[in-house]
This record gives sequence, C-alpha cells and structure tokens, in this order.
Amino acid sequence: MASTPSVKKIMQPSEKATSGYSSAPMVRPSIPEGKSMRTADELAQATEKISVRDLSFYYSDNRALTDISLSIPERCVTAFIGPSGCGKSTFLRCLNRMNDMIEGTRVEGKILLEGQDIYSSKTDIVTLRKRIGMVFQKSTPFPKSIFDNVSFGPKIAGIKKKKDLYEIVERSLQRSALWDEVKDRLSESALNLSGGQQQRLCIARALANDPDILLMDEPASALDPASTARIEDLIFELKEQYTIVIVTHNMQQAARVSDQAAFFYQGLLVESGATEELFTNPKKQQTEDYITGRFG
Amino acid sequence: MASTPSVKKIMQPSEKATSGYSSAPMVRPSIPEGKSMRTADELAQATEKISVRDLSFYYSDNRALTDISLSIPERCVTAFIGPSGCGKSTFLRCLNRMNDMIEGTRVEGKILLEGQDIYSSKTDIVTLRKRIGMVFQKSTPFPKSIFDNVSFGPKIAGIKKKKDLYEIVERSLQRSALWDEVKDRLSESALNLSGGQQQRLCIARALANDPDILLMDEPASALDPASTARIEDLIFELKEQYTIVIVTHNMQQAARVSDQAAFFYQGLLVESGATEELFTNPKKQQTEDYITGRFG
Amino acid sequence: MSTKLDIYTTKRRGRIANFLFTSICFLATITCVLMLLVLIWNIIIQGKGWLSWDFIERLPSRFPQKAGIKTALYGSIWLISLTALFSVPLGVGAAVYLEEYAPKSRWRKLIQLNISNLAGVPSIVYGILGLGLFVRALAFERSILSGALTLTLVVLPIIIMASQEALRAVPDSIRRSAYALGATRWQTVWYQVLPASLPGIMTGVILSLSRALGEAAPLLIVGAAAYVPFVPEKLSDEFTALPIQIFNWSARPQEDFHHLAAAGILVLLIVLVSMNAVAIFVRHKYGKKIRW
Amino acid sequence: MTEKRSNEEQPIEMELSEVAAIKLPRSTSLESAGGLWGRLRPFYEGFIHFSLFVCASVSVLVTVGIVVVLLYESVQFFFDVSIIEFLTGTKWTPLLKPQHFGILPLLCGTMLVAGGAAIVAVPIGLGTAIYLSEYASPRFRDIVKPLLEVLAGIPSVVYGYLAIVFVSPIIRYLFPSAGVFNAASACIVVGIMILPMIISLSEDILQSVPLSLRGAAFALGANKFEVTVRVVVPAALSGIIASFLLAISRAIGETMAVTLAAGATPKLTLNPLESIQTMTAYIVQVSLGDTPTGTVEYRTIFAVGLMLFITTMTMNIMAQYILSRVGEKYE
Amino acid sequence: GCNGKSETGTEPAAKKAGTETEPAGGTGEALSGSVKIDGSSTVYPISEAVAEEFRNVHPKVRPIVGISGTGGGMKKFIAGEIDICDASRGMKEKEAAACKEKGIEFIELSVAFDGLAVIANPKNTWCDCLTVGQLKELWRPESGVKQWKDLDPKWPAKEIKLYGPGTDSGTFDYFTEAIVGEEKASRADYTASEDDNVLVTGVQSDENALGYFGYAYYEENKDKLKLLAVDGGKGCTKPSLETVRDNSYAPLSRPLFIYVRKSALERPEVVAFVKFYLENAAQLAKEVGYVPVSDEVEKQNQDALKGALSK
Ligand SMILES: Nc1ncnc2c1ncn2[C@@H]1O[C@H](COP(=O)(O)OP(=O)(O)OP(=O)(O)O)[C@@H](O)[C@H]1O
Ligand SMILES: Nc1ncnc2c1ncn2[C@@H]1O[C@H](COP(=O)(O)OP(=O)(O)OP(=O)(O)O)[C@@H](O)[C@H]1O
Ligand SMILES: [Mg+2]
Ligand SMILES: [Mg+2]
Ligand SMILES: O=P([O-])([O-])[O-]
Repeated sequence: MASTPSVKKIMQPSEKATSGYSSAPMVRPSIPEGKSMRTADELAQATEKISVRDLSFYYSDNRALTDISLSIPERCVTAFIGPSGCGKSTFLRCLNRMNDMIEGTRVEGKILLEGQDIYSSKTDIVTLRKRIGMVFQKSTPFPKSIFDNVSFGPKIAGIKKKKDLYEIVERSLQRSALWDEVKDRLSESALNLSGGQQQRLCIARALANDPDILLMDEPASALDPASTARIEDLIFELKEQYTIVIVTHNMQQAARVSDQAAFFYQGLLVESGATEELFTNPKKQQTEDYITGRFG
Repeated sequence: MASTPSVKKIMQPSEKATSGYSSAPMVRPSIPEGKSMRTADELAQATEKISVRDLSFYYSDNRALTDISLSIPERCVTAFIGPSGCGKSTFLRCLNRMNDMIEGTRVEGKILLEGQDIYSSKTDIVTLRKRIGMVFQKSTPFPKSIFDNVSFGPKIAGIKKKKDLYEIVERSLQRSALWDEVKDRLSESALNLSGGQQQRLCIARALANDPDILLMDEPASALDPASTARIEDLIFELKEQYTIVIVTHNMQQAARVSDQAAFFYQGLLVESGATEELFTNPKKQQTEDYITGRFG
Repeated sequence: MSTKLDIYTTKRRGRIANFLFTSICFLATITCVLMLLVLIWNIIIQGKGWLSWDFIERLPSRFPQKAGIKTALYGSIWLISLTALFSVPLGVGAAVYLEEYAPKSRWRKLIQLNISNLAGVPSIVYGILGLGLFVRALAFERSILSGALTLTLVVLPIIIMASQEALRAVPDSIRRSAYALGATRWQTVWYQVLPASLPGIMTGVILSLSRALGEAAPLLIVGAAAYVPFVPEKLSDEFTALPIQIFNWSARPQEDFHHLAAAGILVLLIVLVSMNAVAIFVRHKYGKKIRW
Repeated sequence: MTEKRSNEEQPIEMELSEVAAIKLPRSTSLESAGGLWGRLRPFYEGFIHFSLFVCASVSVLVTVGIVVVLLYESVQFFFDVSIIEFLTGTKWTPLLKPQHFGILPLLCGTMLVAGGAAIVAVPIGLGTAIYLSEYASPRFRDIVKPLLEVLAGIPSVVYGYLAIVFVSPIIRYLFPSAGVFNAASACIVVGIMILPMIISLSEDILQSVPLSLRGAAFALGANKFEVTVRVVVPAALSGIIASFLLAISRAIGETMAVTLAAGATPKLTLNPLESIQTMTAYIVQVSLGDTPTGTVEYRTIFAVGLMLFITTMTMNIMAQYILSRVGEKYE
Repeated sequence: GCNGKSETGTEPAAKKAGTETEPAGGTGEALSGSVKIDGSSTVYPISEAVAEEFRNVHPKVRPIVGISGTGGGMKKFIAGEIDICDASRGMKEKEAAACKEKGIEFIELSVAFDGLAVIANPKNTWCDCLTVGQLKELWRPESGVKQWKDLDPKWPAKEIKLYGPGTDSGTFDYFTEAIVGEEKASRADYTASEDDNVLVTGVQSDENALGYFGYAYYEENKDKLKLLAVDGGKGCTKPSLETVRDNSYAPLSRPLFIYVRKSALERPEVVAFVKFYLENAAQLAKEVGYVPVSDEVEKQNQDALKGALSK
C-alpha cells in the first residue's frame, strides 16, 4: 500500500518552483540573482559583528549553555540549529540581553558587539536592543491594533507624524508579506489575526524598528510555504545591510538561507562554520547525525 | 558563488534516514511497516466519523469560512492545508466548538459526529470535548507543574490515585517524545520549558485525556526533525484507534502522514480527497499551484 | 541603513524621561512608606507604655489604668471571622459567576454597574439596611451575627470587584486549554482559573477584611454596645468591637484614654497584620510562580 | 485491517490493548457522559451554576433593597420639600432653624473631598503600584506591599486625628487663611486611606500582564518607561480603573475622618481651605444622632442617600464608558 | 480633679459603694442575666461607671451599656429593646406618647447635673464674661455678629470663630433651648463637631475662637482653654461643681436622667442594678466630671423606684 509514486509526484512540481519553500530542497530554487551564500573564505574575511566568548548561562542552578564561543560575521545570516530544548532560544536571548528579564538567571563569559561588551555595566540596554531586533519564537502581539503594533518601535524612537508612521507600517508589513491581508483592517486588534499572521506581524514589528542586527527565533514556523519563501527572500534582501541570526528546525531552510551555521546540543555548541561546509562535511559525528536526521 | 553542490550533498543523507523529517521528502522514508496511507477506495469505504455540511463561520460580520462540506473518515488522518489566514484553525475549532468561546461568532450549517449534531442544543459540550481532543497552534501550558499539566485531563475525568496518574503522565510524555527531557523535573513549572518542549507538552496533555478524535493545529511547528519524526510516528500509531485531523504547512508532512487532505483558500474548501490523489493529481489548478509552491 | 549607535551611550531624551518616571514612581513609594511610618510611629509613641498583656486581658473600665480591651478584641475576632466566612465565598462566587458564567449581555453589564455602585454606598446605609433586615426582620437582634452580616454587605463589593479583576487577568488561552481537555466550566474555574487568580483575590480579601476590621459606624447602627463586660461566646451574644472601643476612648476628655486609644489601635493593627499574614502568605506563595 | 475498521461500529475502547490500563470514563453519546458521575455531573454543574448565580444575585438584591428604601423614603421627603429647592438650593440646614434643604453644598463637599482625595491618591498610588510591580525587587515588593495594606485597616478615627494634629497645622502654616477644619486636610488623609486600594489592586493587575508583552516591547528598544506607559499600563487599564473606582467610592463613603478633618459645615464652596460637609458625613451625623425617625429631618438622609447613589452611578457609568473605549484585553 | 486619673484616689470610694449596696439586691451571688442600657453619650460615663462597679457585687449579671444618643436610646426604649435609657434631656411628649401607645411604663430618675462651659482661647485677653443676651445675639439664626466688636464695642475688630457641638447632640439641643430660646435654632456658620476633643483642639489653636461644650471637657483641658463666665442675670458666674449644683450657673446647667422600663423591674437583676445606680450615682458622677444631684432629688428618685417596685 506504499504510496511512493504519489510522493514522487509531489516532488516533481517543486523542481520547477520559482520560490524556495520547504518541499523543494533538491535545487536551490529561489536564490535570486546576486543573493548568494558566502563561502567559508568569505566568512573568514567578513568583519566580526558579534563575538561570543566562553558564554555560560544558568537558569537558577540549571546550566542551560556551557562555554560557548562563536563569532557572528557582519552582513551574513547565521543559523542556529539543534534539537528542541538544546538552548538555541536561550542563546539568542543572550545576544540582546532579553534573558535579563527572567529572574534568577546568570551569565558568565562575554559577548562583544563590535568590540563592546554588551554585559558591561556601561551598556545601555535600550540602545542595545534598538540595534538588535528580535522576533520571538512565540509571537506576542500587543493587545492593540495592527497599526499600533507595527508603529510601536518608530513611535518610541520619536517619529510622530502619522504619515511617516503609516509609511513605515506599510513598508514593514509589505516586506513581511502581510500587507495584502491586513491593509483593510489596520485598526483591528492584532489578537484577531491567525497564527501565521501574528508571526508575520511580529516580523514586521521588528523590521519597522530598522535594527542593525536581527535575531529571529523560528520566524517561519507557522507559515505556509509561500509566505515562508517570502520571508526567506526578505532575509536575503536584508542581509545586504543587516546581520541576521536565525533559529530554525528546518534543515533545508538553514541550508538555503544561512551563510554560517551553528549546531547546538544540550547547551553545548557542538560545531559551527560556513553552512556549505557544515552541511556537506561536518567535523563531528553528532552534527552529521543531526542534519541527516539519524538521531533523536 | 552558487552552492548547488552543497545542497545536493545535504540531500543525500536523507535518503538513508530512518525517520521521516522534513528535509527528506524524496522517498517516504519513515512509514513503518504496517502503517500505510489509505487509498482513495479505502477512504470511501471508511466509516464517516465527522460530517460537515455547509458550514459557514462568522467573526462578527466577517465571514471566515464559507459553505464547507467535508467528511472526515474514522481512523484516518485528515490534513488541512492552505495559506496562512485561510481559515484552517477556525475550521478546526469549529469541530470541537472551541469557537463558542469567542464573542460575537456565529456558525451556520451542521457538523455531525457519528450522526449527532454537535451544534444541537442537546449536545453536552464537555462530553464532546472529552471525545475530541485538541492541540492548539500556540502552545499554552497551564501555569503549573509539568505533571499537573499532563494529569489535568485524567484528574478531572475522575482518576484520583497518584500512581495511576503518574503512569498516564509518563506514558503520554513518552509518546510525545518529551519524557526523557523532563522526567527529572516533573514538578517544575511548565512555563520554564522551551518552545518545542511546550508544544510536546501540549500534545502529551491531549493524549493523556485519551480522546476519540484528535485535532492538532500544527503540532510540529516548533519541533526539530527528530522530534517531528517521533510525533509523526505517534500519529501513525494513533490512527489505528483514533481519528486524527491535523493542520500543517509542511507539504511533505501532509503527504507523509495524512490519508485525506483538504485544501483551504480564503475560507473556502477548494478541494479535498485522498492525499494520494490530491497531491498527485489535484482537480483544481489552485491546489496544484499551492502544493507545488507556485503560488503566494 | 540604520545609524550605528554606540551601545554605551543613551539617547538623552529617552533617558531623561525614563529617569524622571522612575524617580517619580520611587518617590511615590517612599512617600507612602513614610506616611505609614509616621502614622504608626505616632500611634506607637502615644500608645507605648499602655500596651501590655494585662491590657489585652482586662475588661473595660472607666479607669484608664484598669481598662482593658479584651471584650472588644474578642468581639472583633468574632466579627471578622464571621465576615470572612460569609463574604469570601459570596464575593468570590459572585465574581466567578459574572466573569465565567454570566452571558455577556446587557443584564450582566447592569449587575456590574450595580456592584460598582454598591462600592460607593456609604457603610452607614448598610447599617440602616442591616438594622431593618437582620436585627428587626430576621430577628437576629443586636448580635454578633447581625454585625457580621452587615459588615459582609459593606465589604462584598470590594471582594467582588477585586476578584473580578483578578479573574479577568487570567489569559483566555488557559480556559480554552482546559475546555479542550473536556473540563467542565466549574472544573476549569476550580482547577485553573481560580488558582491562577488567587493572588489578586487574596488582595481583595485583605483589603476588604481590613476595612471590616476598622469599620465602626454600621456596627453602631446595628447595635454594638460601648461597654460590654463579657466575652461573646455565641452568635447571638451582644458585642463590641475594637474600632468602637477606640472611638469611645478617643472621644473622652481624659488624656489617658487617648493613650489607651492608641494602644487599642496597636492591638487592632496586630490583629490586622496577623489576619493578613495568612492571605499574604497565600498570595506570596502563588503569586511568584505565575508569570506567563 | 481495512475490513475490520469499516465493519466496526463498536466504540474504540476494545482495541486499546496497549493504551493505558487505566481507562478514563467515556461515553459515545454526546448528550451526557456515561457512568454515575456522568449522569450526575450536569446536576452538579447546574447546582454550582445556580449557587454562583445566587451569590451574584445577593448584590443585586442588596442594591434593590437599598434603592427601594431610598426611593420610598425620598418620595415621602419630596412631599414635604420641593424637589426644585432640593436640587438648586444653596443652603443645607435641615437640623437648624430655619431649615434649608439645598443639596448643593453637600454635593459640592462630596466632590471636593472625593476629587481631592483622588488627586492625592491616584498619582501616588499608581506611581507606587508601578514602582512595586515594574521596578522593585521581589523582596522589596513582598515587604512593602503588605506593609502598605496596613493603611487600609487603620480605623478612620486615627486618620481624623492625624488630620487635626498633623496635616491641618501644616496647611494652616502654608495658608494662614485656612481654618482648623478644612477640606484640604480631609482630602489628604482620605487620600492616604484609599492608597492601599489603588496600590494593591493595581499592582496585582500590572503583575498579571504577561511577561512576554514586556519582552516584546523591550526587544523593540523601548525603555522601561515606555514599556510601562505604552504597553503594561494600557493592558492593565481595566483593572487599574476598577481600583480607582473602588478607592474613590471608599473616599465618597468615608465619614469619620472627613468629619473630624473637615468639620461638619455644609458650605457651597470649592475652596479646599474651608470647612465643609459631605453627603456621607451628613447621613452618619443624622443616623447616629438624635433625630427622631419619621420626621422630615430624618428623611433627608434618604434623599441625600439617593443623590449620592445617583452621583456614584454617574461616575461608574462614565468609567464603564471610558473602559469600553480604551480597554485592552491580552491573551 | 474628678477625672479618674489617680487610681488610689477613687478606688476606695468605689469599693465602699460596692460593699454598701450588697444587701440591696438580696443575695448577690445568685443573680444573673443581663441589663441593657443605652442612650445619651453624656450620661454614658456614669452608667458605665455604675455598670463596672456593679460587677464587683454581682459578677454574673451582665450590664451592657451602649451609646446612641438620647434620641437613639429613646427609639430603642420605645421598641422595648433596652431596660434603661440614658438621657441628657427630659423625655419629649412625642416620645412619652409613643411609650404609652406601646404599653411601656417607665420611671424617670435624675442622676446628675452637667454644666455647659463657654470657652475661649487663652490668648483672648479682652473677654471674661458674656451675658445670656450677648450669647443669644451671637448664636441665634441669621445672627449678624461677625466680629468681637459686634458684641461689645470695646472688643477688637477681629472675626469671631465659632465652635460648637454638632446639631445632633443633646448638648446642642440644650444650649439652643437655653440661650436662643428655641431648640435647634442656631446660626449655621460655626464649626461643628460631634467630638468635643476636636472642639477643644479647634478653640485651642484659634486666637479668636469661642465655643461651648460639656464642662467635663473643660476640666480635662483647663490649661489649654480659657473658661468664660456667663451672666444669667445674677452676675457673672463660672461653672464649677458648686455653681452648677446650686443652680447659680444658670441657664447652662442641665439635669441628666435615666429612664427605667417598669416591666424590666420584674427582673431582680434590674432592680439590683437600679438600686445600685441610685446609691452610687452621686459618687460616680463626681468621679467622671459631673455634678451630683441634691439630697432632695435623690429622695425623689428613691420614692419613684419604691413606688414602681411596690406595684
Ligand atoms: N478571533 C478572531 N476575530 C476576528 N477574526 C479572526 C479571529 N481569528 C481569526 N480571524 C481571521 O480569520 C481568518 C482565518 O483565521 P485562521 O486562524 O483560521 O487562519 P489559519 O488558516 O489558521 O491561518 P494560520 O496558518 O496563519 O494559522 C484570518 O483572516 C484571521 O485574521
Ligand atoms: N525560563 C526558564 N527557566 C528554566 N529553564 C528554562 C527556561 N527556559 C528554558 N529553560 C530550559 O533551558 C533549556 C533550553 O531552552 P531553550 O528555550 O533555549 O531551548 P530551544 O533550543 O530554544 O528549544 P526549542 O527548539 O524547543 O525552542 C531547556 O531544557 C528548557 O527547559
Ligand atoms: Mg526555542
Ligand atoms: Mg492557524
Ligand atoms: O448623646 P447626647 O447626650 O448628646 O444625647
């Protein structure tokens, strides 16, 4: 009763697909011209944007991250992969000090942003977070209108004029592929959106803030292939200017969008390197097992 | 600078993978022996579990679903697919009347569960929901311990003995592939879990209730490939006894796990039928476009 | 492209607003604490030297040196226990009904308005109502029972409104999850919603019982006496209460009685704090865990 | 297997060999659950529903009782006193000869004290609540919050004396024209008295705003002030307004402290340095005093009570309206 | 000072009172039950003192004393809810009629005298004595007196600040009746408080103040206040134990009463209590700052009680 033929069939159309979505991994269908993955050499040459040194992180007594050292290059996409619960989100939250909000947590080691220690007492967290935008794993729209959600960041950054705000909102929503669906209901509560719409709203919200570095925790987990493709396109577009860190469970996605990948396992950074290399020729058996789906 | 070779390489391991995860769609790698997709004929013969007739659904004045008629066969997996915001979650919530909780909503049409109208005034919603379990799109653990989360259903169903409860909790967590990670911290708050862990917790919670029909709204959206594979295995295991409805954005997943698929678009049920057929030979161009990723 | 900001420097505008706001909030807090301290310090200065174990053990007397607060203390403990017994289930029940059961209709809005209005009805009016209803119509006479029932009416709106807000703060997703597991409405409320809202409900209970403990006027109307030389033993006994005794003492011409009044206030505060300790403990215990 | 499935009408329990040995009670019909408990459950639920309904009805009955009493007696009052005089008169001396029955001075006094107390308590209370919820360490909060709740239990006599011996002299020092009894000192002490209501209730509500909302705002580079003012407070607004309502209601209902601090002189003035009387204080004065029942003098308290009821009702309706415009409900 | 401050001073007297009365109630130990007293706040201190002493003699009897004002006490008395009503004025006709209607018979016993003190701020150097006429001019409704010089041209042109008891106290009723001539007829623009301590504070802190309240409050706050003499036609007199008792401090001294329900006198504990009350009223009234009644009045009281008991 095996339905192998049907599955074969499914795969065929994807080969001719024009935008990259998860069912079409055989070729890299959607990398537009001029958007390309950085090679290992290029990565090595890239300016280091964030440098993580011997970072350990504790939830009360529980060590969630152990001695992580990683360099995140500028204008590249870095993907974090690893099994659920391995500490990807925790690490991401360390990068913009969102973990400060959780009581009883402790950080050891250093994270340098352009050479400045973000955990230094001199650091202004607000400025830090303005520069490092974040899309959370669980989308959390404010209980306000869609417009207010997206315009929140620009507003607190001092933009007052309705027209300017509207422009930013429109642009951000367009980039996150939500505009068409919500353009007629901008004043409706964001809580009335569907799961995937909320996710795209949160992406738009982060974009509206025009950050320097963008941390995205599974930004496409609730999205259909088409929307996913548009978000991936967006990432390609953004990486020309921004530094992007993305957490994803989708190996294809990681392979498609990232220049550098880091594999986490039980709080340890098992391996990191150029995506090309990590996926084709991992140094550690664990990595190999994970990306080939042999483990779990 | 194209990295085509690397992507090629990525695909190779997946062919030898033993559990199905999204990066390995070319073959159907993980359908275990004896678990197979139902053919269209078999589907036609299957007992009808839920019958939806001309269902329309309104959020206040906004029609979110239009004239949907669908038959959900017993002991089969039905997958709902469609772009974000098309009404999948809404439809799913109609099936166990969760939409009743949202103010200002209205249902037209009928949903029959084994011939009984679930929207009839005689229906006991509690019994209905005991029989129709649900895993929400956004995981929402109770602000209690992990143990209390999973044992809640059995407890209110009248199981009192700690030992029995513990057994159910263990078993459910094992099935949802969370047990190993949390067995030492059952009394810790469920809110401290990672995104994927919370999602599996919610699956375990639904399983502990031993429902008859299981509605799962993107149950693997936050899961790594290995955990996803285990959830898919679980679905295969469950469908021997239960009727399962799953919403997913992952075409491979839909193709792998479902016997029947239904494609929604803008509140309309565009097409439904045996997965085999719908994916290989869709009747509508829209469907074809969607599953091949051409649209969006 | 965004202008790069040095993360070690803040934009001044935001920093000043933030600093001002923080300072104002902090000042507000300090003001409150100071006011409380001044108040309590005043009372302690006045009452010190008069507060002793004997003072608590003795019956009332017209000689300040011999006067004690025993009957008032017992009366208040009786009253407050009974009031808690009546008002907490009633108030929380009403709140649960309104938030979890009542259909969101015009009727519900009306009840809501009712309760807000009741909160603004002066306690003396409840005294008048209690006199007519409990003392006369139901023939409970001028007893502890009448007093406690009257106080129940006084504090009910506070408990209801505080509990309602606490219930409202519980995210709907919690309810949905419970319903989806086949929980009945009551099971959902009992096992999920109430525990999650317990801290807020406890605040309501603390505030309302505090108020009940300090309330004198309605008790005078329903017949609390000023001089009761025996400790109440049953619901139908005559009674007096701490605030009445305190008021009585502070209205006397002799200076010494004013000191006694201060000592009486200290006793009242001790009762208040120990009574609230339980509620505070509960709130503390549950209040910590729940941060979604 | 296929055959088996299609022929089977039986409920699934039979096949669950490997499913838990512990079976949950289950029914196949939708109309009621099986088993004894299943059959009893609707009654049990119904009983609870009914009990809770009764609880809620108590407050309605109490309101009805109060309104009926107020109306009944007020109607008789308005046989003796013209409603025009009552509503427009500027002198209130029903207990003195010659009698005057103009409610305006009392209404004015009430507004003055309630408004003044709110002006004192709302900013301080909200500021404190915000500080405790958003800034203070949990340790600090756990100590200070219960401490401040003690303010709610101090008998109002104490506040009254505080006003006379402490607040009033200060006010008279600052404003020599002030009397010993003045509305300002009443406003201040009543403000202090209602602080814990605002602080405790608001703090609870602020606390229950999900952390994830704050996180989302922080991640957008908002500072604490912006997070608090633009996200947390709006999300908690319904609760905060409820706390204001309760507190102002208490201020309106307060008598002893007001009488001691502001005296008992009904005066049509908005000058907080003068002595005034509030509606509530008047009601207490008459009902605890000597006035014989059944006289016009005694009935004034019901007319005043009715007026008070209408006043608070107006305030509440306004609050409900405001809330319906600006309230946010988070998930 | 008869203020009860010094325990040693008053204790023996009370004890003596206790021993003296033992035979009156019969075998004291046997009595039990309760005696309910309510009413005037003015009389309350006496009743409370009596109740307290009474318990030394009959520890099983529970005397309960409430304060609801004379009028409030009367209401309860008419409703039959209490045995004894304290009153700082005589029963009004209306009240008596109501009693009759309800079938409640009672006896009236006069237990002490109270003087009203007219007081000013100690810094007031100009005024020592006021005539009744001046007081009336000052306190009558619509009074035009605004400044001290309106009362006497020799006095300064400073605004008079008036303080007095609230309209609901027996003291206010009595003062208006005695001075203005009509009960409750008073100017309204004075600072009123039901709490006499508050009035003390007010007058004390206001140089141009003038007020009146119960003599006992003056006694306790002598050093903070200036007592004014009142000229009721027989020259300026200041209130004191003597002048109140011999009625030379007229018209601002008033009698205090208790009313006893006759049917309550069927209960031996009430009889014992009332007898005890009469025997000790003189002593205890003094103690709490009032003026004891004359022997003559005491005799009338005894007769009234005997009369009621013999029936
Ligand atoms: N509570 C609500 N009130 C009003 N409109 C709503 C509400 N929930 C959903 N909608 C709207 O109804 C439509 C269908 O929503 P639904 O959640 O069913 O989408 P979905 O198919 O589940 O999408 P996704 O894949 O993004 O979860 C969307 O346009 C959404 O904005
Ligand atoms: N607030 C918290 N308190 C205590 N432990 C936590 C907390 N948040 C996460 N953890 C634990 O830390 C570990 C890492 O969690 P994290 O959220 O970083 O995982 P993740 O890699 O993002 O997983 P997922 O893919 O499931 O989201 C997990 O074991 C989790 O249970
Ligand atoms: Mg995560
Ligand atoms: Mg959805
Ligand atoms: O309590 P009074 O003596 O004023 O009636």
